[in-house]
Amino acid sequence: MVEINLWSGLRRFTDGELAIEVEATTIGEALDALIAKHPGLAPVIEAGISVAVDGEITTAGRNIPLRPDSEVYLMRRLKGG
Amino acid sequence: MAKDTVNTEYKLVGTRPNRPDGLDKVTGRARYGADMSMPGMLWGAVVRSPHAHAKIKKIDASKALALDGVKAVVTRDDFPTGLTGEDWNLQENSMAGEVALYDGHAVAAVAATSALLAQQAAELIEVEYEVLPHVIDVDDAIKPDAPAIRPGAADHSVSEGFPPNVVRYIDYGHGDVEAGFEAADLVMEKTYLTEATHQGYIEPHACVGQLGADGKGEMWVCTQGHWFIRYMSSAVLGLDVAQLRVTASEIGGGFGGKTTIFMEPLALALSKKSGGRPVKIVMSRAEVLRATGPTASASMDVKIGMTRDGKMTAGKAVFRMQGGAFPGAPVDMALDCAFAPYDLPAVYHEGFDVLANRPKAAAYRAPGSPMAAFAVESLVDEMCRELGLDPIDVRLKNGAREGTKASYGPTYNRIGLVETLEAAKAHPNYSAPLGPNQGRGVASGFWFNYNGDTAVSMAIAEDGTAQVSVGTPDIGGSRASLAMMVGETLGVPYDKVRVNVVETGALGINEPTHGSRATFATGKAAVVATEQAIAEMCRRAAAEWGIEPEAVEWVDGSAQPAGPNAGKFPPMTIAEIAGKMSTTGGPIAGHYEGFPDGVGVSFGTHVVDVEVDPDTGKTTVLRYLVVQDAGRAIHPAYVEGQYQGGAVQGVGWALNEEYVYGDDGRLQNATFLDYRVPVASDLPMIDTVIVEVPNPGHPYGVRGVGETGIAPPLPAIANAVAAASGQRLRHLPMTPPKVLAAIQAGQDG
Amino acid sequence: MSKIHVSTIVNGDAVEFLADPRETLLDCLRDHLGLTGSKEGCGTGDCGACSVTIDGRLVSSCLVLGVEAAGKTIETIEGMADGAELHPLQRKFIEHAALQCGFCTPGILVAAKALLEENPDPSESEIRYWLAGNLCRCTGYDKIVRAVMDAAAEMRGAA
Amino acid sequence: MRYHTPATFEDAAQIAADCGGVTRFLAGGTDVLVQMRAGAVVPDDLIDIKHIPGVRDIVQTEDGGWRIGIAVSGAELGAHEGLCADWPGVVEGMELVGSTQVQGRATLTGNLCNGSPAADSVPGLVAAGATVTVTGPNGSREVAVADIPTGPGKTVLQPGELISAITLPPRGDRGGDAYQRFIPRTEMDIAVVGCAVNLRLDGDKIAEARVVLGAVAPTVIVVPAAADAIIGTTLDGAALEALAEAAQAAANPITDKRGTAAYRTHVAGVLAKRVAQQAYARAKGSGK
Repeated sequence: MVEINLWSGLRRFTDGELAIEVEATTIGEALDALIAKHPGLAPVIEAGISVAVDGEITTAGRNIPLRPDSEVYLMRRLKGG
Repeated sequence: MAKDTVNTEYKLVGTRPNRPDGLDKVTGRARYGADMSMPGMLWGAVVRSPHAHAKIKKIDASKALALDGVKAVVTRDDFPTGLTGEDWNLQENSMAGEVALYDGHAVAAVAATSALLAQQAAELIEVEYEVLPHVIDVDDAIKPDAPAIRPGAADHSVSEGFPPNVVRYIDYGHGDVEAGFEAADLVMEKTYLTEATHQGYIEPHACVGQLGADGKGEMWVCTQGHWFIRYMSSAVLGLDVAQLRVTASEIGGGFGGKTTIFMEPLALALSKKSGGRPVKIVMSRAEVLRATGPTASASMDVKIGMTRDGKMTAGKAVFRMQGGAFPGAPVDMALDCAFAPYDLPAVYHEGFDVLANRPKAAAYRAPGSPMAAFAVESLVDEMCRELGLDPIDVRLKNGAREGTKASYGPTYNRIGLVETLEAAKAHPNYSAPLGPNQGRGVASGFWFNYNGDTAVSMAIAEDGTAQVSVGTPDIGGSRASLAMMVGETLGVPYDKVRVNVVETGALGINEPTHGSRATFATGKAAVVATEQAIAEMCRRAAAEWGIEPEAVEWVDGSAQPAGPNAGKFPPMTIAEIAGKMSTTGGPIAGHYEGFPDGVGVSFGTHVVDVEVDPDTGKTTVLRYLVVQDAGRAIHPAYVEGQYQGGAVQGVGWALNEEYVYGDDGRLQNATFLDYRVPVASDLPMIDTVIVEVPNPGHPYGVRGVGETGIAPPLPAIANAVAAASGQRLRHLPMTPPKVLAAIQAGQDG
Repeated sequence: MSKIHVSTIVNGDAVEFLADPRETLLDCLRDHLGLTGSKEGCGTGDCGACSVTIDGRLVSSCLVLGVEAAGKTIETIEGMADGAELHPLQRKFIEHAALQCGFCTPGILVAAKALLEENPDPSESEIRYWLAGNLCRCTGYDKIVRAVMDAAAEMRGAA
Repeated sequence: MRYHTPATFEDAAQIAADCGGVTRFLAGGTDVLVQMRAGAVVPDDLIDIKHIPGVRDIVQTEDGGWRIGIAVSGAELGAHEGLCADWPGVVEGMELVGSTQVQGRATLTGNLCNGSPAADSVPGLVAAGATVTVTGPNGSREVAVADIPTGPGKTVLQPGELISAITLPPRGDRGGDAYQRFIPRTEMDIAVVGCAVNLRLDGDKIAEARVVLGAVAPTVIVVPAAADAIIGTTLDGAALEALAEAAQAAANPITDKRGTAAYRTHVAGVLAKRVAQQAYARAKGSGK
């Protein structure tokens, strides 16, 4: 199990939960598991998000591995100038 | 060649060689967007809405088409329908549909045999409008009774009952903010405003597009990212993406504004309608300012709690931004950056993305971060003054470090904010004496940096020289830094590596040169590709020597037997291996396709001295210091250049640059005469200190350096103006009339 | 609108072209003579990217008509190097990293050359004011000013 | 568009008079080409007056004044030592117009005929008492520069008329002039406010003065009350305050993208003081 931290605005899609434990070994699995648990998150995730794993932010990378003790945060999608 | 860094493990990294494209660029030979002509080429011109918001009732092109030499006119009717999401936004912005959404919005385009004729024909296209109510200012646009610009444009984050122009809502944070404010000795809350600015690249958008009836096309265009141009143009026109081949010209500045499409699909549509003749479109400066890439304008509430000794206890930011008539103001990234330099026990963010009748905002250097820095770093400075504390000491006391929980959620890895603060404090500029009406301001800033889709290939030529094919256009010297990293890895001199920015047909998809990613991501990819080629060369040498490839190591540009075989064979140079490659297995190359991980965030701290003329309110920048963490500077001169350029764009944003609209919603200053970017005589030398806290996620420690530098100038200058004049300006730009009014109000008060 | 035949000297070469009287010298250099080193950044004389000299006088070629070039002597960025030998300003711009995107560079080099011909030892302030009509958005001008000062010193033999 | 290169002012006037449509005279072209480019003015006939003999000349008149050809560029004006010594305020006004590149082309006459109330060279000319020769189909007449502009973009010149020379009066002893403008940047902007002062001393006291403001009214304005405030004084603090007040009282500006009315009014006073001090210092320093 790995804990996924959401931004607080997503509370309304998760019955108030902001840290959700899912069974996952990659970012992709974690996102799929999140949607399975809370289908309301689907449009948010599909619209494009970034994920911070152990402090490092990535925009795609569904195959990026997660460890049980990884720190994982969902973030609004980043882009640059 | 002198090396800047104390680190001596490298031969090339940290030196300042001449850039490989320098000769072309000082002789006028380098070819930019408008420099290309093709056989049979036509010229295009665009008809633009003079209204901020108007229904397009009728377009009559008959008079234009009657002119001898006019070959085609296109309107939205020539585009496919049924697009959704951002593809639809891009199409709608490229060419208005039923409604023109801003002054300058394209409504038709024409192709003719000369530029003058195309312009004349454009003037003959008659458009009948029904003018609709418009809204320009973000605080007006968010009102419940504002004219609804695009009903239905809001996304899932917007609940019932929000004002009609709010299209995105964001809220997040951590800790108990109210308890934090309770624990503070001083709580201040202020509202800060910034106006829209333009990236202001000197090269106007330009392209030559060709599209045949068979759906195959090609394009020459000045862009930060030609794969983006290819995808977006194809999406807007309903083309198969791979059938369009896009070549990036040399690019005359972008700063984020050339990461998207504007008139490119119009050139392709005109070409197709003209029987496949290439069509060149070059924007005028007025078109650039009216219809491309401004940034958002912002209205921001910030609240901070601080103890008497300068410990910050909580922060709250509520930002409203308009990014034109389309979703996409960078309010989310602004919020993420707002408190990023601070270690706060409690922080809360709330943001509103609001529509207004202005052009679609494009990215501009650290999108959102400058506005956020202006708000938060100004308020921190106000509180330091109130409490009589040194602004650098307060930032050191609260500064984010490795292990700090970032205001935007995750925990920081190795970061260099504190190092920039310490370097700023130790710099002579921080203790230089100040005269009357002079003041000093300090501020820090943050940018994430970014990686993105990256494809690179590198290949060894017959003589052992190396070529590197990359997809990130060279906007500020990246060919040099890439050649240095490849040369360093390969163990060959810098001038034995040629870096080519190749067309879309030559590589997998690449994101643009944006997000401060070129030296980081393309660089890392090029190093990986080079290591593959090195491994192959070691295999070739091993085969010749009859030993295991693992028993070969690569040293200074040669394969050498290692371990038990050490010294058994003389080193085999890259030239020897390359010279024989056709008989030892064929071409030697390496490649990388992926999303390079290991991005390291970057912080900077600026110190600026200004003098304010108390009689006219005019601000003069006397001294300017940029301190920023580069991770490691591959080519320090171009790192300094990024720092200096970012700082000066920030100076413009702070003092004079703004979009000025009339009551009619028309942009009033669509010239470089009245859109006032800094000129050479406005500025002193820009002092720089490159702090190097290497990024463990990059083979040479690189952090992106392009963007962070534009965030601190806005608050640093506002803080300096406050120190010099005694008046706090919370609305940018700090034009002389605004500063004088503040001084006069202060005297009256 | 009939075109006008224009004979002129550009970078030492006698050239001829047909100009619509509405076309600027910049249009004619770029589109009729293929000299695309001079750039258009604004078309209103505010950016300096189109700087050339006419009979030795620095001008914005976007503010000169092509037909006015008749009988004049015009120098552009393409004529600045002496064959393969770069002008010291060109060399110093590369060495000082005084260009990033390079789009404003031709105009700045032409303008700086005109300055050094008039004033071989300009102060920093004189350089900044002389070049105030040459916008650069990438560099913040710092390295440009240093490159001009260094080139001037070398040309004076003081380097 | 037709392009003409007449050899005399009379021919130029005749061509203009004979043309039915929109006509523009081309000297430096730094306004005309911008207007053409923006589509604001597309002339049917463009009359290039630089081929007329003498238009690039600066010559001293018999009485010690100066006659300036209509095609003399700002750069040429600034390089003329005699003119710079006599009328530094006139020259510095012209030299503030645009960039170094624009200086290579722009002319006093063009700046005047463009009719902008913010024209940098015009206040200095008006303060100096300059006149222009106006040539038309029916001959030439002499007109004060002050009487040429009639409103933004408008002049008294009739169709077929053009300016054929500018004449500055003799400087005379103990005189000094100056021009300054206020702009947000250091260069390249249009004046938010401009001010020229021309004065003559008797001992340390100001005997004669002319104060002219730009960009605070539909045309450049002469402010006699401002001159009166300093005449008879040594430009002491009280005189400067009275000067500023008179300048502010005379200012009747608009609010636009370049400044507010209140701001322009305030700065008119600030500039008047600064410029008067500069002109006064020049008059005192003049050896004559």
